[in-house]
Amino acid sequence: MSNTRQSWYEAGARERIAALVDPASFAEFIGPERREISPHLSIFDLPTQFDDGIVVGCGAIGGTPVFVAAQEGRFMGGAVGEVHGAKLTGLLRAAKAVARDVVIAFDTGGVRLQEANAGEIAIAEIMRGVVEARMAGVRVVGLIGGRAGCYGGGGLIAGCCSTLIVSEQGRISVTGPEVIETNKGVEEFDSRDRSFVWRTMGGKHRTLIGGADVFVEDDTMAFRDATRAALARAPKLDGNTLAAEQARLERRITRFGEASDATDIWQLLGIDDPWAIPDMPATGFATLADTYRERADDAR
Amino acid sequence: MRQWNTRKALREERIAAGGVFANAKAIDPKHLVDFLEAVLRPGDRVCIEGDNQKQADVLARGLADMDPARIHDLHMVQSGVVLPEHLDIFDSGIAKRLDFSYSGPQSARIARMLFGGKIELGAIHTYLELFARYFVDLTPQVALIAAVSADRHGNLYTGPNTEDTPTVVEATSFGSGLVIAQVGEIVDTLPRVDIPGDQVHFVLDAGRPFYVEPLFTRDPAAMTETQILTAMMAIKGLYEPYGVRRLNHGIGFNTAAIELLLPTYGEKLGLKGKICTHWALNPHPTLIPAIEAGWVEQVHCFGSEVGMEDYLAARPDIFFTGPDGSLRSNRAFSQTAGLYACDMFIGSTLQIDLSGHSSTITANRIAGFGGAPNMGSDARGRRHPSAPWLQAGAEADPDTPAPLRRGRKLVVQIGETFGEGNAPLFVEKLSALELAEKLDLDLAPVMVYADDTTHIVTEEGIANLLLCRNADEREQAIRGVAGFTEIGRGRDKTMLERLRARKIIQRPEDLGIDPLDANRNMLAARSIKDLMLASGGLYRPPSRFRNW
Amino acid sequence: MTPAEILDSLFPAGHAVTAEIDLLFGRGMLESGTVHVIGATGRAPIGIDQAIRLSAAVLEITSIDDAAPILFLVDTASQRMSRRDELLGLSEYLAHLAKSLLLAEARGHRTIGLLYGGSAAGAFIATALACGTLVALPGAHPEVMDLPSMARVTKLPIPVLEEKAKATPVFAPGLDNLVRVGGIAEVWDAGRSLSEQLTALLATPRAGDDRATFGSAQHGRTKAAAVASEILAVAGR
Amino acid sequence: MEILHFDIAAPTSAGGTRAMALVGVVASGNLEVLVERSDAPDRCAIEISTAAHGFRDLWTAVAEDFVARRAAGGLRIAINDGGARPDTVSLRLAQGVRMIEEPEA
Repeated sequence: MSNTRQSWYEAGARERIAALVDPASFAEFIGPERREISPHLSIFDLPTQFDDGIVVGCGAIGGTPVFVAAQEGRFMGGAVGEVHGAKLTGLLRAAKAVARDVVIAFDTGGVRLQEANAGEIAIAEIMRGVVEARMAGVRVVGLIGGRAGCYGGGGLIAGCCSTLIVSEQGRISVTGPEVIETNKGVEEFDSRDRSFVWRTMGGKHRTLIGGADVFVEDDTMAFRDATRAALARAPKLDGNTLAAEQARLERRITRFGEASDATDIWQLLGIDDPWAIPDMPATGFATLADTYRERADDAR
Repeated sequence: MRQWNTRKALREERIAAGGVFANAKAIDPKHLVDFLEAVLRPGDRVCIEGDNQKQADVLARGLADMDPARIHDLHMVQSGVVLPEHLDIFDSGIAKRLDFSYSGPQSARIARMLFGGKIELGAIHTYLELFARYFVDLTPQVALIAAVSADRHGNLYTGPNTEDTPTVVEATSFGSGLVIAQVGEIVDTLPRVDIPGDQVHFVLDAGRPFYVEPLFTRDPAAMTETQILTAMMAIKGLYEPYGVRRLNHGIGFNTAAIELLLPTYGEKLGLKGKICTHWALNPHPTLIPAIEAGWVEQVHCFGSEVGMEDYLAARPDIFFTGPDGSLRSNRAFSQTAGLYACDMFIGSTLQIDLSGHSSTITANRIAGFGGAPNMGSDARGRRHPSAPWLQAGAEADPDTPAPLRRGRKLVVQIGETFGEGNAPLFVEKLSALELAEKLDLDLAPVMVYADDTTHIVTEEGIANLLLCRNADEREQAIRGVAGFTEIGRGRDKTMLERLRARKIIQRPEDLGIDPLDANRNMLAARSIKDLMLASGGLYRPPSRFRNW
Repeated sequence: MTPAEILDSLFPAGHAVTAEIDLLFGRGMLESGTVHVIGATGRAPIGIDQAIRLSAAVLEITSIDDAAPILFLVDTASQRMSRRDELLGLSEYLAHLAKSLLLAEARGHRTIGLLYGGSAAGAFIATALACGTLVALPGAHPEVMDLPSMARVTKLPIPVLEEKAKATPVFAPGLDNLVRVGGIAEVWDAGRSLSEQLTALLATPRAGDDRATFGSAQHGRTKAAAVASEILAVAGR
Repeated sequence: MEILHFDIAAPTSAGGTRAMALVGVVASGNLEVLVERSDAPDRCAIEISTAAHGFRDLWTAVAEDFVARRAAGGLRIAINDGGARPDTVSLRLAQGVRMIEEPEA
């Protein structure tokens, strides 16, 4: 009776995991009943959440065991604190140890301000965890389409993943729109111009420049299907991968370095009517993107 | 010997004086202020649009730029006090007296100016009342109106946002007043003629479209689970049992949630075709999914809504459209339709007292009435029967023999027990009463009177006031749905259970509503983008509502 | 200390390090052998143009099979905040730089970050914190989040934040706090030969990412090590 | 943070067999409700941690109304509150007891 499509953007961390994994296959590590909460938020008289804003555990996708992590973007903007970060670090270390793939559903504004130092180092530990797991042959698939986007350190972790799956809503960047505006002025970045923000940081643009690999509808089933496909790809992270990424990112600056707006880049890609891109439905866009986009493929 | 044509003679004088700054009917835009000072006289009764949505904004600017030494003490009669200029003219002394209906965005300032004595208040009206008075004792001497385009003869095309214009022009022009129109462009051939040129005396080519506010767009992304719960209760506890087919919705999130639940929850209850088929309603974007799913047969509109134009033109079976294909709205007719031809009004409010009076006045804001009291009142002149009307009448008055019994319109207030800023919906004393005392008004500005209100819906339950037999029951029924507000916590629990047994109060659990269903997945659209996609790309949301 | 003073103290036997605006590239000689040197200096922000140049250098070193360590001198601002950098995908460039450093380490090049000035936010993560070992000189001032911004977001006055910072190293900027949460392995003595201190560091083998353990030992991060280990233990079964 | 404890006599025992249910998130105007089983089928224990100080009376009213209206006996409920309004609290509590009646996902 409800809307048949379950929105990924709207879903919480637990709902996303439930949609991703095979029914009844998920087992959480250090679940909310353990009340492993942030020891730091009380300093600021802020409420804690029993899972510190991240759910980690193991489950199966299409019968294949995987580790899964999902950030809760509504709790403190999905920001990474000490416990939150350590849960993901531990999961990635386990992935390397037992050679099991990892799926991370990102939804984060980056480091949690109130425990900034702990969060910053946690990001570094997680990035190391991702890269070391990948070098050991593990796939780390990132999913981005939540309300908090994937900002700050989250954007850097995403940049270490083997495959990134995004929806239109999924924004990937380092500095958030409001922070750029505060520091550099509204002429540099108008954070209230929402269509500009999405055009610059959103899933469609990231897909077109090769910043994300797979574009999907805002639908939990679409994310699941794309995840299954990504888990079937050959894992690889070695010198050749990074040499190819180096070339890919250098080429991006050469090709688009002078562009002042995303639509300029889309035009340079050969798209006739770049201003029509934002309104395009997901399927139409994905087809168009396949023709014109830059891709990362093995250069990630 | 009495002269019987002084009014027409005065109009001729005004036309001659204005003609100095115009080429035939076309005002020289460079001399707009000179023109206005030439046609106006101190103390004139002036109507400016000034509507709920569209604004004759360039003419409003022109009025404000006049010299108060030359033109002063105007008596403004206008349905909407919306632009800052509408009040600037009172600050400068150009205007003195005000009769109006609605003052949404200026509600705080108008309150300050009333307290400060800057405005001499005639009265705050409902739309139909003010329109009625245009024809009785508030006929404008000059009307400043807004249209999309004009031709060289002064014929006007008012487009989807026709709104008040025909009413204002009818009263002014045939009442020997002067009609001045602001248009976006002057063209050779109009798409259609909404106002005949012989009723229009001057035209200003503003060179750009008039300002219009997207007032009826509610972003589904902001809808809460509590609002969804109240919407489910309204559908299951009111729309279904009364079989409400002809209705009007107010503009809150609660009613927008009802619109978005029709194709999902309503479908599950098997109500398609049985409820919500005929509407007096602005083109709410949130109604798109229900229209597309085949729920809606016909909608008549007060005005249009920004971004909905192409969608409306593509659905002429549902909406009233002209030979050019675009929507024709008309506030006076749609208000009449809402008053006489609808069986239900449901809307949100800010305060409800223990007898059931409700008001949108808060301590420092005077938002006016708009049209809600026209919809939200029992039409005593109504004579045609319908099932919901008869059923409501029978509930209120079971003893009178049916052939002599009046039916009742369902007038429903819906909201959460705590509103914005945790303000309680239920209060001991309406702020409207305090305001009336402060301003020494004869009437407190009550939006919907207690004796018109038939039901109150909150997340706590539905109170059916029709079934209450005395003031005490009524008070306890209201307390019973007032949740954890002070009013709600003062409820008598024993009495409450008795009222529940008589279905005067129905809780969500009494209606068989599962709290787990109060979930955003239940909404047929969860974002503005979903609405755009549901319309097949025909709905083009204004940029402020976009996040893609 | 200036980069030149640092390099002289590190490599008394000589070095060939050249500056490209705010970036450094080259090598120095220790008694134990060659050390590759890169640097991000001058408190400059790291944007896509800086990151891609640095990663190119790291990958070039990685392609040389000499197992020589890489020393990364760091004195930056935060990541560059601009429309252009974000439009072109700064997150990928910073991640790529970090990955390059991690790959180099996996290929047998020790990576040592030497924080001698400032660094903040994403720039800090992609440079200093992506090295296998991070050391600092006194006076270094890492800053994840500056107190004024923090005051704005938390709506707490700076003096209140400063007072709270006395009780915990977890949020306030500064070298001591970063050391206590385990982010910085050693603070060198600027009065002693940096060459000796680097040689000693290189002589100590590194065993995995021990930052959480280190942070726990100093009561700066009391939970991270235990939580990560528990998950590794449960999930690794 | 203000911590409140309630232990209320419950007329109706909770159904289902699920060990735990979690609804809501800690966000502005929202809360999370963790529902677990206890040994006392005729009691409902509720612990609230809230940053909004000074609302004990309101919480008492909401908690008592909830236990009286819903099948909450034998439950131990822990709440992290992000400043939710009473209507949201009531809804989450109702969702929590419904969720623990549901079979495991």
